[in-house]
Amino acid sequence: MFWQQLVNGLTLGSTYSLVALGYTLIMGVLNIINMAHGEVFMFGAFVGLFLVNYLKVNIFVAMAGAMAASALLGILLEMLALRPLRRRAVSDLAPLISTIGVSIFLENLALKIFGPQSQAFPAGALSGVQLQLGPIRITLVQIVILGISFGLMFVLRFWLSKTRVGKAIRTTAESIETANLLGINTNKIILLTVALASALGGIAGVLVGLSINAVEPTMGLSMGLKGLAVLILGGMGNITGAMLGGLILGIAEVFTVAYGASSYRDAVAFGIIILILFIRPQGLFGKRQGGRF
Amino acid sequence: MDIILNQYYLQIVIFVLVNAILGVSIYMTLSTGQLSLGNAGFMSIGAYTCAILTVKAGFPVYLAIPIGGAAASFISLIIGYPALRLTGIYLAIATLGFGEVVRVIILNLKITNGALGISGIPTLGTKISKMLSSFGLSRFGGLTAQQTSNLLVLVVLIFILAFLVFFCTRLNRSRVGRAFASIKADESAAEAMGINTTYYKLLAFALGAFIAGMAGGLSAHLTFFIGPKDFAYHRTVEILSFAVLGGSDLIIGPIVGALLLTMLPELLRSASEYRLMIYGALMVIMMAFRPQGLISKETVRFWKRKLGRRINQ
Amino acid sequence: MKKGLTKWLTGMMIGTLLLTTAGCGGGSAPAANSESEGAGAAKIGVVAYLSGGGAAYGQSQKEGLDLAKDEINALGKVKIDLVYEDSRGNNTEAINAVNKLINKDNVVALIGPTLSGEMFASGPIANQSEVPIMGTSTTAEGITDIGEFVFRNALPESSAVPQAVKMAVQKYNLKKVAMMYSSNNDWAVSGYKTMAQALKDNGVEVLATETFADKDTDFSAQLTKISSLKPDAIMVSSLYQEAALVLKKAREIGITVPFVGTNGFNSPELIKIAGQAADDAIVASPWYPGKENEKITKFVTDYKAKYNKIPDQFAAQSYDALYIYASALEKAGSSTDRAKLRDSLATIKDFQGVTGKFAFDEKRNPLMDATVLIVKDGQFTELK
Amino acid sequence: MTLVLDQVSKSFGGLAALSDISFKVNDGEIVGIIGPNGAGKTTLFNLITGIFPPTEGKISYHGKNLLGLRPYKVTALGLARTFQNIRLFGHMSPLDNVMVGAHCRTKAGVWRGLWRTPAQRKEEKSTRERAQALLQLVGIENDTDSPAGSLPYGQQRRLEIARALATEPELILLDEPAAGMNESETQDLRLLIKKIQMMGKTVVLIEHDMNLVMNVCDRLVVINFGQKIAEGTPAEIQKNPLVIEAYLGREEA
Repeated sequence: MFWQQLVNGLTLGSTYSLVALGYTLIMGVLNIINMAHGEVFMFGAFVGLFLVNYLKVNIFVAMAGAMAASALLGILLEMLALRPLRRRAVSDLAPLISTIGVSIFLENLALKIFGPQSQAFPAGALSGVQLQLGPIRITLVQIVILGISFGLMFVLRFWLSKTRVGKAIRTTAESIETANLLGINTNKIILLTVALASALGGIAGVLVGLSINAVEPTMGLSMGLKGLAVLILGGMGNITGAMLGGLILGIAEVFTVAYGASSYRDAVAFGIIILILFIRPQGLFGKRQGGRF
Repeated sequence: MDIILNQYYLQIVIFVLVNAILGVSIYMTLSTGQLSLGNAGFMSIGAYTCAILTVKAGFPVYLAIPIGGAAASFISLIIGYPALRLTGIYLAIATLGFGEVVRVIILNLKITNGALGISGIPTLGTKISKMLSSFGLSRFGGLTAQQTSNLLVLVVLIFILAFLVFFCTRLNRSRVGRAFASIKADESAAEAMGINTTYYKLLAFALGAFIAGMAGGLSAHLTFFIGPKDFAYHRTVEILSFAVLGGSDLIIGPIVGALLLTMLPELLRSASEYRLMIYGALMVIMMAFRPQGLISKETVRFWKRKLGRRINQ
Repeated sequence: MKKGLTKWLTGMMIGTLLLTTAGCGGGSAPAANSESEGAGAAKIGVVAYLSGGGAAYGQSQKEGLDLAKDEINALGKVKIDLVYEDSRGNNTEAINAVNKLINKDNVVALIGPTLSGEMFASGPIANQSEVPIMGTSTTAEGITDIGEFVFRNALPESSAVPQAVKMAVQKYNLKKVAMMYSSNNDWAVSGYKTMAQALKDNGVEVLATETFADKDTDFSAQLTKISSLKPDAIMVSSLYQEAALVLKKAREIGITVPFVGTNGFNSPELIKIAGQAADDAIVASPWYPGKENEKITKFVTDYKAKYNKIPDQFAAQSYDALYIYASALEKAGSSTDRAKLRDSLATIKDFQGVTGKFAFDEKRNPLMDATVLIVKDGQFTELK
Repeated sequence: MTLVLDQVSKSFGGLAALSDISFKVNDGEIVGIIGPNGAGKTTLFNLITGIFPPTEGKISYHGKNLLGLRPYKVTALGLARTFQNIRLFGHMSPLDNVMVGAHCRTKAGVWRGLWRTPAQRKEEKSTRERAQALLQLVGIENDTDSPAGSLPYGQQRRLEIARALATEPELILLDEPAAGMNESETQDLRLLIKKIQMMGKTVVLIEHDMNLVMNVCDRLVVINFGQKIAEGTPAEIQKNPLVIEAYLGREEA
């Protein structure tokens, strides 16, 4: 039973990590918490669902389509909600409030377009197959999620550290002004980062939609708050932190249900947010922010 | 005169006033530059404490509501002390987490009746009219019982809101108000000028929680029933949108914000499914084009100068 | 300076008050008590959860009501027109909607709201204004204790669930069961309490009680824990969305025992989402589309023609509610007298609706018999 | 003995910003702290006012140990400061800025402030008058409509001094008050510093404007790369070879 619960925790955790990757990327570069990331994740799931159900497209093409659509949504988000804020010296709370507004807008837009019903991916798309490894039972989708989230982590880390664009992103992360001075077109880089983070949200949406087989407009909020907890647990803007933080939260939640009282499950994620911020604001893997002066 | 008595409009004005009081609660913490998203959590603490006292322990309403506020304020001190090392988005997210933890705790406590919530809360109106009839002035003119109780509630709420405005205006012109404003402008410089910033940030936090708790108690007695669902994430965002739309520089800002945003659903009753979309869009537009909100110091100064010039022409 | 402050303060107060009343006064001239509406048509206000997370339930109610209205008006004995207000599942908005319908649209009676919590909030207002209000899906305990004017035709859990539990215990001779319920949904919690009581009455041991929340999507932890306890059956109290996911996950990890559910199970959506996993799910409900009864088959065919989906219990119970109002209006003989309508409603006896024989008891709760259903290869069938 | 620094050093991670600094400041003196940019002068002020603790060494004021005291407690003891880059309360009026300085000298709380008790009204009046006097002292007329942030640069510098004086300090730390000031403004500043000394206060001054430092300070402490290389009267310092080398560099032998 313990091993099966551990696997449950890991699979749940990997979905959280996938969502958290998008959060961390935006936080790392723009020092902004994008509260609308949950809704981008939900839109990705719906686009994937639409492609599979109506255009009868194979699941991997649907994933690519969802990533593209979410990236586009991310670009719109950046242009309309975030860019105007950078033009004038606004408090660092403005992007938080603005993205909260975007998240409400998107949630209700989705309710209008897709309707409140929870819809499911057709049975054939990848989700049915099950493997039995000794006492543990895990579905193919969960393995794919584990694989993709770890894969994305390594690709992202490599891409950010080795490629030219990756370095440009990291300089912008240090300070937008200096990056500008060094001839980096920071607006383009920021746009690219938000698009990339949203694409990550899109693929997370399709994969999570496949594994839980219930896609509905209000799923963005709860997954968004969980992703936020992982962001803080792992350390603001730290990619490995997001990965491991997601797994830790997944396991913590599953073990709270398995061995503690299942009704306190939601308190785990929010409890972590508060504890980490009090004891170790930079999170488990983050680096210490500058002193007060 | 008939408009005033129509219960539909009376009820809306009552909800506008409760939301205005909530607007003041978020203004209070914002006056020291701290954005707290925990107001819905403090509101639920106030509402439940007050409802349990009146329904289960038979306390009189005018006693239970301040006690609800005090309970919220007490818990805000416990959560506030460690939270105050955080600033900006970190404090906002920590207080958001606090609000959700309170909701989960309320869901699981026996005394709060979990998801079933507390029903049969005596309305403020009937309580007040019962109190008044004990003084012998039970019926005014030809009004029905329903209308008298609603009018009485309206008067009580207007009085509470007026007192809060008076409280904040006086506070802003006093030593404590200056301390709040200096912390909002530059916390380290304020500390270097001899202000114990932790104490004053905690004071603002506790005052905000007290007001939110009282608003919780009041709203419990206006909707006869409270459940954990009423104080979730969306309620926090609603209170935030009052300050964002109205502006958080001046006390009148969140009040006007609460007024407009509570009226919006009634004016848009026909297109009600678009309403939340408009809320969301409104927040984005406000942040992009007028982050200081509708009413800020400049607006007041601008009108003063404009009106000033016309008066002495 | 002192004078300036008080002058400014009072000015601000009067300003806010005038602004609000003028703002909404401008909306539309309030028809206080005039008799001006259509020739004898009874205006009935409907408060339903039409947008937001649970809009699916409000919308089926609206569909049921619209279908019933057209049929009743076609019959011509009584004319009804409906005024819809969306409460978005929020207590404050339910109160505002009820107030608007009573005081601005001047309705003679009310139907709704959808959730029990909303009824607890807005019921007292209808009761104080002496307007009859009928809940079609408010199954929580104590709804009709709000007052004389509060009715409901939604079969409360206390009568449907014990029948399902008794039937399941006999058929599968259950000794040890596990329970799961959605702890943040008032409907599910009261259903759970009734189910636990029914199990105790039937002497069934409860091995474990696990909870989850509305909109949860991962149930692996709870179900793995339960499957290790090897229960004879699993009793679930939640709405069909979560119930379907629980069924799917349970079958996925190899739990084959039957499931017994509260009202939430009883919807075609359960089978649509859970698919094959919904087999062996048992629920007691007053509404069973498959029953051989020409009134029901006519309703199902008309509903399918209009909305091309099978009516769920929300649609069926709202459909019946309007017919109950129609027959009460006929007996009361006036389309605007609220008190007379209330009295004739209270005396409704052996009304034959799509949800079976129906009458109000003295506490204005419905007396209905529920049929126990079981899902067999994608269909709700009667459990004999 | 007003202020005593005893073998104070401070390092951030590996970098030693200050090492083994010891000097005394006597009552009523004006002591200048000079040294090239990045020598650690402002870090010294931050250590004295308790912004962050020194890695080693002790700082005492009137015999009282300052280590571990929060900045507002240090100010309450009578040690006020200004900042290298001006940190006024931008949106508040000049008068309010100065009145904030008087915070630790007044008592009115929420309750008294709310009901405007006679004691509170008296205290408020006296704070207002003292603040107006300080504004006159530093030569700023108070027009409440224009916020402090919109004042000309020189006036903002002097407003910060007035705000520091409002805390009724015995010792005032001025961090590059003359930075960005023209000839005549520096001249007024010199008179202002002399006036502050006449009021019986001790002044510690960080400054780059050599002719201001040389003729206003009684004693100088020279810091270079975090170490104290010289201490003495302005005359001695001008002739001290170490100081000259630190400023002008050595001729190539």
